[in-house]
Amino acid sequence: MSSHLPIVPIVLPMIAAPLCSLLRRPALIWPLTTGVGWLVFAACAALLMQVVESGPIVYTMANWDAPIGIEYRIDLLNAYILVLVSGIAAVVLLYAPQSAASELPQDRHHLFCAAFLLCLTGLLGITITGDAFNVYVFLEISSLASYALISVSRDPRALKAAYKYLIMGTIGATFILIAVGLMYMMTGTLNMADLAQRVKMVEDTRTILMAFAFLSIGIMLKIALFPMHAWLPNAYSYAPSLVTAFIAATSTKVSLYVFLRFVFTIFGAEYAFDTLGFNDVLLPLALLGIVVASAVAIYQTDLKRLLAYSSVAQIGYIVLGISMGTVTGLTAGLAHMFNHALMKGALFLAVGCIVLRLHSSRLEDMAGLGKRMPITSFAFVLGGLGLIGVPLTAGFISKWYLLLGTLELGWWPVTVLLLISSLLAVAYVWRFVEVAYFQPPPAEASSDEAPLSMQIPLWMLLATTLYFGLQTDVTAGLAQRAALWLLGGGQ
Amino acid sequence: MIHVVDMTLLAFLAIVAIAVTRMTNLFATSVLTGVYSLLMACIFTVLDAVDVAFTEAAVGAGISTVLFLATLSLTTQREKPQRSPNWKALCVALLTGGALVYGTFDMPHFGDPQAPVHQHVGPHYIGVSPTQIGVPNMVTSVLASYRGYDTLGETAVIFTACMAVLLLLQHEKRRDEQSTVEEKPDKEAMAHAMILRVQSKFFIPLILLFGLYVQFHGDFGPGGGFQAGVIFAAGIILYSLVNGLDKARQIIPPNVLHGLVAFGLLLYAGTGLASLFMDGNFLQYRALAEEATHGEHIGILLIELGVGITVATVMTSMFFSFSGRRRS
Amino acid sequence: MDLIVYYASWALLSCGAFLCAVGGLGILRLPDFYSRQHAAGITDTLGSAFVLIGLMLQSGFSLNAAKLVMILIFLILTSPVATHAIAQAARQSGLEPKVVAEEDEA
Amino acid sequence: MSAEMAIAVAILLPALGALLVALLGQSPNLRDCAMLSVATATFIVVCTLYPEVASGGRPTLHLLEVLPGLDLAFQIEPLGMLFSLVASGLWILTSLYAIGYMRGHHEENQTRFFAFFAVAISAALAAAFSGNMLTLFFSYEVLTLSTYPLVTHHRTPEALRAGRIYMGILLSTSIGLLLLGVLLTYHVAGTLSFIQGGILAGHATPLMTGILLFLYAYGTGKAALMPIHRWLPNAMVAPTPVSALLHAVAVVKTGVFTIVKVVVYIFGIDHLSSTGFHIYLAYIAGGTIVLSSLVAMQQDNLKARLAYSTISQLSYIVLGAALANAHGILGAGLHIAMHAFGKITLFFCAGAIMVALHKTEISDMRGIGRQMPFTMAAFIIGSLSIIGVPPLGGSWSKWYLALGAADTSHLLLVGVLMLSSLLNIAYLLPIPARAFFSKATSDDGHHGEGIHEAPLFCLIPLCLTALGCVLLFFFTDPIYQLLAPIVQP
Repeated sequence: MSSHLPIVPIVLPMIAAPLCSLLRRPALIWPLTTGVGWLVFAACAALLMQVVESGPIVYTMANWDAPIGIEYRIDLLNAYILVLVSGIAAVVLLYAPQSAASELPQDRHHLFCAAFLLCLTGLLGITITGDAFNVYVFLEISSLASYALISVSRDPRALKAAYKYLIMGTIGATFILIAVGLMYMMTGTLNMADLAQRVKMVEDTRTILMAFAFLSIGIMLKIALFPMHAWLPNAYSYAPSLVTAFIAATSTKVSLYVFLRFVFTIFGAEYAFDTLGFNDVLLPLALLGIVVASAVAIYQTDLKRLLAYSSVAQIGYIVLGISMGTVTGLTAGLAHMFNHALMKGALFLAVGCIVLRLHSSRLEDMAGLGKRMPITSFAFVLGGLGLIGVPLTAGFISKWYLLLGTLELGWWPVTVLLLISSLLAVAYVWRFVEVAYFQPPPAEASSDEAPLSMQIPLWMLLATTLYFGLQTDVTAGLAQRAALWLLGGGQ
Repeated sequence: MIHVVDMTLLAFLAIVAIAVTRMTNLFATSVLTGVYSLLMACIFTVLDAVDVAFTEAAVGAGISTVLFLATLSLTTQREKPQRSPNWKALCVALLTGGALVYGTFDMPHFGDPQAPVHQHVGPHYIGVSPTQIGVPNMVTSVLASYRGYDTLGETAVIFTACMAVLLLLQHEKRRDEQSTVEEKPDKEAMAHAMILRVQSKFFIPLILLFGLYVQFHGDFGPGGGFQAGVIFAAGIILYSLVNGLDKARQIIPPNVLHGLVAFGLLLYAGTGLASLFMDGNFLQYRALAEEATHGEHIGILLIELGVGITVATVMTSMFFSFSGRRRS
Repeated sequence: MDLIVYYASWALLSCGAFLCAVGGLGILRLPDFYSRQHAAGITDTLGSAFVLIGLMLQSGFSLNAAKLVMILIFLILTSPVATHAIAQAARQSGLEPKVVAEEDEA
Repeated sequence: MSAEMAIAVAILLPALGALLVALLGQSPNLRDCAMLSVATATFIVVCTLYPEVASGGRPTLHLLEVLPGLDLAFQIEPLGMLFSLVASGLWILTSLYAIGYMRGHHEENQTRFFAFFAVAISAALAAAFSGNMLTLFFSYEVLTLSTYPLVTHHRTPEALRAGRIYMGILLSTSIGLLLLGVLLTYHVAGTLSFIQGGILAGHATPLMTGILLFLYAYGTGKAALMPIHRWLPNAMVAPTPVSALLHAVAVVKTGVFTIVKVVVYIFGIDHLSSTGFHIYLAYIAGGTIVLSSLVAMQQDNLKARLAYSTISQLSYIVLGAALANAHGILGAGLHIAMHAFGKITLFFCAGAIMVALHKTEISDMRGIGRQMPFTMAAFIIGSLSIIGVPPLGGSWSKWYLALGAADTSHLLLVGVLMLSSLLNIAYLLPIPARAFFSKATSDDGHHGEGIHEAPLFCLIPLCLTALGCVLLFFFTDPIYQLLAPIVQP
């Protein structure tokens, strides 16, 4: 049976989702959902270990061999993302019941759970598959589910935000579909490994060029790379907290993975970077994103929004790492994907705890929070330090590689810009510290910490960010191996 | 000669598309999108993609339009007037279109037998599938077996859409149900429309029968779960349009409906798992029976049924949700 | 015989096409909703019927002809009902027939 | 206890102490006892390391690999040994003093205060023991973060403003410049380990070395070179034990220690002196010495004056490092210890005056010598040590610094040292002079005549540190012997 392990992360939540919609009773569905989340995480971790030990795993659907049928191809890169996504989901699910009870209407929990599981299915399905069209199918599942998850919030603005996300996301997905179609047109195959070989033969055609263009623009929309980030701040701000935590930590990361997968293993770094000079497009966008979004984040009055803009900036870091096209740069990008997911997840969970008690995520309502919710506030500050890239947090590790990468290439101005952006990060994290610790709490406020069931997942994520700040075999080590492998053409 | 048909259809398509963008009356726009879908279905038919044409006609021209109209009854019929033309959107659209056209320059000619599409996996499907799968309709064998996993994904997409709609709409509907203690006479139901009722009485069984035919004939001719599901849903929707939502709900209670929504997906995934327990890979129907093609038959039948149930019930419950809101 | 059938079918097709065109023109030119419905009715019934019969003659005694017969029956059953439903919906939503012109003449 | 264990224990003990303090927060007596015993234990553990280091051993502890090829590693060499002895030794006294001060002054949130205090010591020890630049950088940042709550202890708007400046300058310099320097070093040399003779020789061009030198000098905001010294006077709003910690024990010493350590073990004094850039740094340090001494003379607030004095004294150490010769480095190393004892004495005195008489301005301190004779006597000893008058410890370090300056043939630097000694006299000695020889002003006569010293907990530590200043003069040789190996080629 263990040879069928690869399908567990997809099929398990996919089956659990309809069951959730049938069971309806919160007392039943939350344990079910959470249990599934952890099982999936365990399966993904087992897969990663298997990949690390004995190389890529291939699983053919219905036993039809690759270009004829669909296959899973799990290598270091996607095993790494699988663990990330499922891990975040598992932790967020521990947190979810309490948070959902306060932020969602009672009678929709079963639908919410189903949507959550489907979103997870979609994200994992995108990551695990070795088939280009299959990526699109699962992209649709995850996108649809995330629109629903965002819009379910009690905040009426969430609907509009979800709608905007839906429009942008659909354009992005359609572009990806067009690209896949064009590639199929030119190669006659949808299997990624097969595509990688056959694209080489026709790569100087205009059709493939357009496929590349549609693909990259579609994915840029999905990863919210500046200036295509317009949907992100609203979506993150108005969604229920646990949804924000989950989506912020995983969804853009998976899109980034798709980006890496297509650019590096299908088109090949040589075509994308040397022939097309794609990094010349990515680099300025990444840098602009880093600086502008960080600066905008400083002026936000809503904590969720602040973090959302910070996410745009952090995505800039990741893309910057990718645009370097060197091992160090890619390592930085991959490590930052991982680390940022953990940090942002933790931060949004902390915000969720705050929202639970304050019913608001506006900064002005958080005066004296350091006194009222000392543990949560401290957790937020710790996460914020990670965003800044203070040593001993995971954020430092990725920033270290990023800076080292720029130095290796002799990109002095970029190095300086990155350091300046770190200072901008200090500024926006400081906004919270300022309000929470240096303003007196309102007179009627009592100290009221979030319940333990929310604190524990929050601290689990935080502990991992601190752990991965010291123990980098898993993040940086694996990222480096994956980077080497990607630059080697991914074969 | 065929080019004349192509050109005419495409020209109509373009005209309709432009009309859709120019129109400010949303009602007309909805109807025009239906026309657009119908034209698309025609084009698909010309391209010999009958299965797709089927779906497009049923979903695009049929149910989507009904859903659009149901939505319109919740909102206004007129678009908000826009002060200045949206140049940004125009630029994006032109750029995208230009890029697409530019991309076609190096594409193999339409219908070129030397095109990679016709050289790589295509011939394999055509050559081997009748013996390997044992199903005459190659579209079905690709859809249900070779790429059955994609279809599972698509079924999940439909299921997800249903969850999304319910998440958004169900709450209001319930409140509404609690507030209406006694059955109000249903104005919208055209209950007094005798002619309609008689006609629908005559047609609905036919539609449902046709749905079943499409469902189970998918192996041999155009059709299958998606098409059948939509046709089935169209029948139910027609019934509730004529006889009122409450009557329709009596016939298909929401609980049963939601149960079936979930059941369709579970049936599909369950078939996949069953083959796992019969020592095959996931979705390997060949393992379901002694003989490979027999197993494929069983598997395809089951998963098509799963797809059909999901599609039909999802469409129905979406319609119920929208119309349920309209009354509040 | 073949020739007769051939010409008959073309005649029917042309008739049908003409009626469809008239119907289209009527939809454009007639003054109000209900009268336009009237024009549309021509297209739906006689126009399409002529075309279908013409096509039947073209295809001879075959499965296709049977299908065309089915379509014809279907059309005859549905299009009046559809027209009826539309008109009734219009009536229900309060659209009054335009009768001013008649009064002017009278 | 093996040396490795001892290193780990020495770093972990204060951290555990912090936890213990936090847990025992309910009963102040128990808490303070725990803290004192942890402090003493830490000092003893650090002392056990001394014989091995003195005999030329280099105990090493590799914790874990933070980045591939970069460990979190500790290695004790003489400079770190000296710094750790000073830091852990003075921690005991500072704790004693802090207990007296905080209780005497009825401060709030004492538990938080002591806990972060202990964390800061832990970070300072980690910095002292660090075996590579990465570890040092980590400890440096932890120290910044852990002292922040101490600086803003009072939570007054003024304290918060100071905290903002403190954090702003220290974080931005360390992230903006120091991190860049570290990265560049790693990029150029391929390693960050502290190795006798430096790691840059043969890897970095002279220009690169020069750039790196300034990145390190200004990246280490804690060394308070002008013009990034502003955080230090601002941080004076903190309770006095914090000032003592900041200016004598942990924070600023970590800054200058970093610079000295970087010069010796990253640049290598031979490599650095061959580039010629070190002299520019030496002049900047010299300029800081003179300027801040001049500013110090203008200050009426005692703690502010001491703060500017600290800035000036820190630059002595930077100057010694920047001279990049044997005497300069030795002088710098010695001055870390000497200035620590001298300045902590002065701050203790300032705090004692505040606790006993509630006076902060120098102009109000006429005649207090009669009320607080022990305190003011200690103040005189501390001042003289800082000025560099024999037989007090400070004279030795100044002597070596002057020798070092003379070796470079930049006589202007010798002149700067002489001038600054004069300035030291001008801004330090008037205080005790006023205290002993002026009449008390009439308006605060309510204290009456007679002895009115601070609590014993305050008085004893300051007497001990004053005594330390004297003893250091006579027992300089062990320190000299300890440090000598680091400048041997």
